Amino acid sequence: MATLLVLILLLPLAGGVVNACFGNRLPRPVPVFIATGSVIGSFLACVGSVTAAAGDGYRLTLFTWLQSGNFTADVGLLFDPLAAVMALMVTGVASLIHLYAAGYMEEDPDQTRFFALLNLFVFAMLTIVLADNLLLLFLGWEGVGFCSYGLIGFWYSKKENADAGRKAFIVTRIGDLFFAAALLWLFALFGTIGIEVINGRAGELAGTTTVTLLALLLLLGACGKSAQLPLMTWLPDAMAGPTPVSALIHAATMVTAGVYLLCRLFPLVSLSPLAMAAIALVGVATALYAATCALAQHEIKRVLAYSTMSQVGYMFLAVGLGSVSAAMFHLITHAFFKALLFMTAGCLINLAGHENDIRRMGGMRQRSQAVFWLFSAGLVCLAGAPLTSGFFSKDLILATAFAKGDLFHQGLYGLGVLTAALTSFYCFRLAYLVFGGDFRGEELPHAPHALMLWPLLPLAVLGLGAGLLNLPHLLGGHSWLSGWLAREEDILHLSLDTEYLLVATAVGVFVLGWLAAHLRYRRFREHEPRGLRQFLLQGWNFDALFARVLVRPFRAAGRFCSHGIETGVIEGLLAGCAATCVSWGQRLRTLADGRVNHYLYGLLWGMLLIVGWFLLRAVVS
Amino acid sequence: MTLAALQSLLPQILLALGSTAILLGGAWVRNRQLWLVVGAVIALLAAMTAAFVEPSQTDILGLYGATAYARFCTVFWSLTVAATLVMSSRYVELYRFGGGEYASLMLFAAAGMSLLSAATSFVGLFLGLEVLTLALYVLIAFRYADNRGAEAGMKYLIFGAVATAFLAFGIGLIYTATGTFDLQAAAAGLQLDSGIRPLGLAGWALLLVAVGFKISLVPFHLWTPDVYQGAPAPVGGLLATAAKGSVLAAFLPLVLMTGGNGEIVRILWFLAVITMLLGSLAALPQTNIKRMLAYSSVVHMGYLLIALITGSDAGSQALLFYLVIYCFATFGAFGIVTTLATTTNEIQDYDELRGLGALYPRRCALLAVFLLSLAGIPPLAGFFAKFGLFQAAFRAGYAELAVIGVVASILSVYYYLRPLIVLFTPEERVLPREAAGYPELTLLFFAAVVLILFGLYPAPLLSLVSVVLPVL
Amino acid sequence: MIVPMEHLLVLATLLFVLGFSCVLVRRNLILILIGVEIMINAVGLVFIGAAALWQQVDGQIMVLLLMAITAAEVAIALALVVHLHQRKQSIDVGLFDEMRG
Amino acid sequence: MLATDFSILSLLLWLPVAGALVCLVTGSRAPSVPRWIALVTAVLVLVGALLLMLVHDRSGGWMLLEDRTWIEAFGIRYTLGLDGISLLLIVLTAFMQVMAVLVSWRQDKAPQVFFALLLVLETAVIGVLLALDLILFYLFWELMLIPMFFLIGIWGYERRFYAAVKFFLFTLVGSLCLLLAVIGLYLLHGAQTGVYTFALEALKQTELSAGQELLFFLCFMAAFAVKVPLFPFHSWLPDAHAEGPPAGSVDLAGLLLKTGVYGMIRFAFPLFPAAAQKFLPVLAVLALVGLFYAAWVAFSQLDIKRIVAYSSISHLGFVILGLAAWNQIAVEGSLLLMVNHAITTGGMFAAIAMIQLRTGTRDLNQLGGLWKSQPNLAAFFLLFSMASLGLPGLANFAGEILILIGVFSVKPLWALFAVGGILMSAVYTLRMVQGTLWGASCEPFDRRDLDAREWGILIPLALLVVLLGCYPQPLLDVLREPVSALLLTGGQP
Repeated sequence: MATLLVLILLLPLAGGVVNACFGNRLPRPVPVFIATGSVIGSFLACVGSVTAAAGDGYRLTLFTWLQSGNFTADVGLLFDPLAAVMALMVTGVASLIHLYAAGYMEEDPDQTRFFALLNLFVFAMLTIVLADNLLLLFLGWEGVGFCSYGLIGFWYSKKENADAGRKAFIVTRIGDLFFAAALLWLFALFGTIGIEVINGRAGELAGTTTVTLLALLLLLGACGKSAQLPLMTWLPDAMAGPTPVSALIHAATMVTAGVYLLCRLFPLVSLSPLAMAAIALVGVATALYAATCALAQHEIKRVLAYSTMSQVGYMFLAVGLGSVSAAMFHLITHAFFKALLFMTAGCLINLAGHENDIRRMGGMRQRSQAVFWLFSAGLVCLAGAPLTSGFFSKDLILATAFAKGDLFHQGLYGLGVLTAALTSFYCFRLAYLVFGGDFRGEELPHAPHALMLWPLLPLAVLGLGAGLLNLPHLLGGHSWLSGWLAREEDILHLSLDTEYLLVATAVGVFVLGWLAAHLRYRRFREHEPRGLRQFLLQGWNFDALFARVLVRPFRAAGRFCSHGIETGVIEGLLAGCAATCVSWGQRLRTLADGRVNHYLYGLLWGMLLIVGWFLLRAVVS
Repeated sequence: MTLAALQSLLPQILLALGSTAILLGGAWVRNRQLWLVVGAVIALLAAMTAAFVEPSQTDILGLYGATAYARFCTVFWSLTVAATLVMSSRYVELYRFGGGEYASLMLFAAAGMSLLSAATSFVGLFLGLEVLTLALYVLIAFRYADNRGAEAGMKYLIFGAVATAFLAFGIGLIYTATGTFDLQAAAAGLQLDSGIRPLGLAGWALLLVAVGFKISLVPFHLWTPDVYQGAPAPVGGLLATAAKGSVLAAFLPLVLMTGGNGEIVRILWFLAVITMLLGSLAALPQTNIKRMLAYSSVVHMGYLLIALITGSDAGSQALLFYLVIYCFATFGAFGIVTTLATTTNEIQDYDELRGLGALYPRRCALLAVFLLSLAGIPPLAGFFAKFGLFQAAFRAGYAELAVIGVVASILSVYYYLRPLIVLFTPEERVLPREAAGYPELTLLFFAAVVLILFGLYPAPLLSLVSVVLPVL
Repeated sequence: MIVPMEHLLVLATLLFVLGFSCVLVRRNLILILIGVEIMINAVGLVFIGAAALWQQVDGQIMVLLLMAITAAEVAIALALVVHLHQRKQSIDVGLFDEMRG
Repeated sequence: MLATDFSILSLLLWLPVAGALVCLVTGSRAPSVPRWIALVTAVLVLVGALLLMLVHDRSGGWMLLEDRTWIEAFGIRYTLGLDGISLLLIVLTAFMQVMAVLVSWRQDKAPQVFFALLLVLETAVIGVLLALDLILFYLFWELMLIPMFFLIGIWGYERRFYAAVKFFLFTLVGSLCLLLAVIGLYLLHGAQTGVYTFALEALKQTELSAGQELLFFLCFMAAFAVKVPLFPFHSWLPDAHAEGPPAGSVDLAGLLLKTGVYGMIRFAFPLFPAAAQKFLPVLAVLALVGLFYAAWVAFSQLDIKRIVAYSSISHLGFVILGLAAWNQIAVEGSLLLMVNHAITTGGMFAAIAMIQLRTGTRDLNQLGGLWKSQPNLAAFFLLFSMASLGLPGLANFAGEILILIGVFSVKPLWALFAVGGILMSAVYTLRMVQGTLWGASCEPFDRRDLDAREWGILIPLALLVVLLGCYPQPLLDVLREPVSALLLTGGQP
């Protein structure tokens, strides 16, 4: 079992390292085989070892990474039900995306770099999932950040792409700082950074401010990676990366790492009601914010990016409501249908002749039936069409909020429903704009590789059917996921009336959104983005705000330090000292003007000085 | 004058007679190299006599002493003169010096220096100093085809004459106050709390002025850069090393004998401070290596005053050690300038030095050793010299002088490093290569090796110096 | 001693100062040298007086020595005067200021 | 404690000087010989150091000690001692020296002198790391200046005179303060006990008043802070880096800066524990200010060598912060970060030298898109950059996190500020990577990727960067006992 577990991690790492070091020397398809094979191998290892995770889970310590004083950080794995679910999802989705990428990147001259980074990403992501201590988790945490940086800026010759990568790295790193601070604090409190020990001893902190602060720090850390308010501006820009990257990193896995972190440390986080409320609030606010932004986007991938942000907001809401299984449920279903959506979007972009803008699409159904059906499958899941997985997972979260009963949670529920309506609206807007009417662009289609279609099928099936994982009692399910995660308390026990009411609301908002989109976008109308539309398109102008509030002062501080202090004060001081010395020297030089007479005056003054001094002393004494 | 006294004065007599003999011989045989060699051999002989022939009496007519200290000084100055003569072998050909006269005057100067350091009475001191000065008047103006040589000679002459008058007046006043020429007695007379004390002090004041001129303390230093610049490079080397050193060596027992007289120490303290600081500042903007070395010699005299002020054994030891190391380094630096001289002129300005590093890598490396030693950078001997000095200053409670010395040596780094960098700056113009003679190079190499060796293991020199300290 | 030492010293000092003033203000080399001679002769006066005061011959010997040395100095100085005159047709020391700084 | 007549330490210490002499003697006739001699010597020293690493025991005391009389008149002895800390730094020195020789392999302007100076520099650094007599230490301390001065001043770029003199003067001012304090301490100790000695162990026993102790400590720190360099005494470093030759930069970053920190922990703290403890907060504040300040300045630079130079200042701020925390974890972290920083920054400078060789510029505005023409070189550059910005799993992170943890347990607020420093390093490092590797392609006149020698330089450095990031435990094991011994002598906060 240990071997299998190690293989989960080791295979993608080895694949990445081999590709990074020797990829360019290997004949063309070999790096792709290595990359894809290693991830599929990892998935198989994951499947093979999943039984070990049942119950308490399985622990494995490989070696000591850092040990100093009373601080120890092992490279150790904790394979518990939560990790197992996540690992399965990550490796599974990653395998499919690798296959897709093999087709997508076929003609790219630099594909070894791509696959090396992608493999390393999978390794880093799995490290987050499996780490048994926070430092190792942090390694993965930063590792995914780096891979995301490298992959967003993969087509580096365009400066914007590289800049988007840098933005993603830096913004997520702001969140990482808070995580790091939490890590330091936790070690100072507990003398260990083992996740299990911390969770086990978290109760000691119950009711203190410390735990609230810790939870808030963790929340901020999670916000960075998961693109939640206020650290969300990087995600739309990150769409500059190749589509498989968007699918894997910025939809299915990395952005959900924040949710995973909060779930992983849930016993700690849940001790603070205040922090829980904050998490829920951040979640729902982001969900609403992103949904509104998605309404106005032009680029297909940006729509999806905002929808991702929005859906992750739901997951945060779930965590904030205290329902780990709801969060994980939505995380998994979302991973399936969002990966599907991104990859079909990639196919659509190819079909539209490498055109991103949905205003230049339309009538895409004529270009490929298969893509139409696959994209629609994803969209209905996202929009929360009844009986799709998205419906169940989203509904579970909203129901949980509703079930809490108090005014605050009712409010959250209300906002959640509003977001759901918006989601449905922009999903169908997308559908109408992409498939409705006639093709509005000029480019010729570029048929997607077969490898870009087949991996989508399982995802579509999973997306539509994953609702079965945690089917509520109402529909004859047994909430399997909650059981597996040992979170029976997450299972809702609502009266039938309430359940029906909630389901009806959900269906109602879905239909409402559809109808609205149908009315508005059945026929394409070009609009100049202005006013509110422009505001939403720019993501509520947060970029400009941050540029003004953070980036500009930062640059100004840099200029101040470098020009003001460094060259002005310090160099100036030094130059001043030097100049003073030299000017004194010059002054002394003028004394020695070559005239003997003047030299003799020097002698005279010296003599007067000495004689005068002696006479003075002689007289005084 | 007894035979024993003559025997005890043998080194000085050798030098003086040798000088005269060469002057005579030079009238018939116009071979420069020959007379240089003869002169160097005589100086060496004198040095060996001083070192190995035990004098039969230590007090000679109450004028001179043949103590270990005096013998050490004689040896060292004679060797310096011998080295200077060897150093000049190419230089005298280049500027067609009268070989006999040159060597003869050098030996004469050596005799003067050796008498000066050996003096036990004011008469002896005066005589030694004048012998030295008279020889230097001529040597400085030796390049008669050169305006600058004449100018330097004139400047030195006027200052020297005035200083002689000051010295003589000072001696006269002290004699009037104490009634003796004996250094020890005169110094003791100063302690008396008598009515003529002001007279004695005034005499000391004038004496200090004269000494200040000879070792070029600020504000009596103004002649130094001009004279060093105009004098022939080997003579400049002698001026900066032995000529100053011998005066200082004569001054050391004098100050010790006053037993740390408060007034003298205080005025010396003041002179040391302004010499170190103003000398360093004045050296900073120099763009002529000989002027820079002149100011450097000014600053180093300031350092040496620190040791003088301490008035302790440790101080004297530090002073002698420093003096020896300083002489090696300064001699070397002037030696390099000597070897770089061309038929038309000496290479002095930094502009002309540019790019010579590639042309003469060895000599420039040696120059680096000398200048870095002067700057007191380990592992060169200059470091231990400074170390001993500061240490002695600390021990005697003059920490402030040590601190000022440190400030001055920080400034000094700039002006020592500047020519070095200039030397190694790449230069497009094609320069004719002037070969240096092997004797000169060997000598310079030897000086550099000495600086490095004493920098790594100064113990032998330290113990030698502690043996020859002046006994009161 | 007929003349009091104090008087002698005052006279000598006056002479010395006069000589030094001559050195300071004159620019003609010959006159400067004359000034130096005056200074040195003032010193000779001090030595003579002191020798009389202390009833010793040492002071007088010193005067002889002083005179001999002065003679040598003057010889060299005059040679230099000739040399300088040859170079610049002048013995104004102010003209010799090629080296400075 | 093992006192031997057979002087392994002296052998190791003087071997480079012997090599330097051979370089000088042989070099004038055959210009290609000196580099081989330098390489062989450097490798021999490295092998020697590694052998010592193998045989060393992990106790806190001196593994090897050599003590001879030297200058009895002043009570100066030739005392060398090796413990875990100095051993580790010597191995680092020897390794970086091999890299420096390789980096400057194509040096064709007076190669014999160049390599001789490099080797003398190595002796000086090893001497600093071994000396236990204060004057001996000072001697080596100053000896470091001369070769470095000439390396910058002769083989540097346009403003080399300015840079070299600035370097020399800055460090000299500091070290003369040190010298004065050493003399003062020596005389005080002599006056108290009658034994005039410069031996470290003896001088530790000197009884000092609080004022004296603080004064001496500050003088010592002046020398070390300039060398580290601690804000605001850092102004010489960027110039020295920017104007110095590649090997000079590698040696500066890899060797010279370390000696400052070493001096603090070997001399300043143990000699004056009480003053040191009082001074720690000041040190921490300076370190923190420097950490941010240097990062901000780095952010505004255009010359990539200057960026790396300022990043060095920033990282060394981290190291000093760790020292200021003065506990086991933080100090171990500091020493580890020092080693890691040397390797990372050495790698950066080596890579920058190769970039400059190909493009003829170090200006961010002119560089760009290097990945296209030189993917391998670019990959190494990226790796070192990532290590430098503290990516976990690569070298610098291990040290940084230990420092943060150690500091947090003493002064949480300092640690929280320092965490912000991690972000700063990301900001300026990514800016540099952005301008160098990505974006529109500049046209290097030499489009060749790495050659065999360059692979030979970068691979070991890269391997170490990864290895020390993933498994730094061996180094920490070496440091454990010496550091705890150090903490005992250095006083308790």
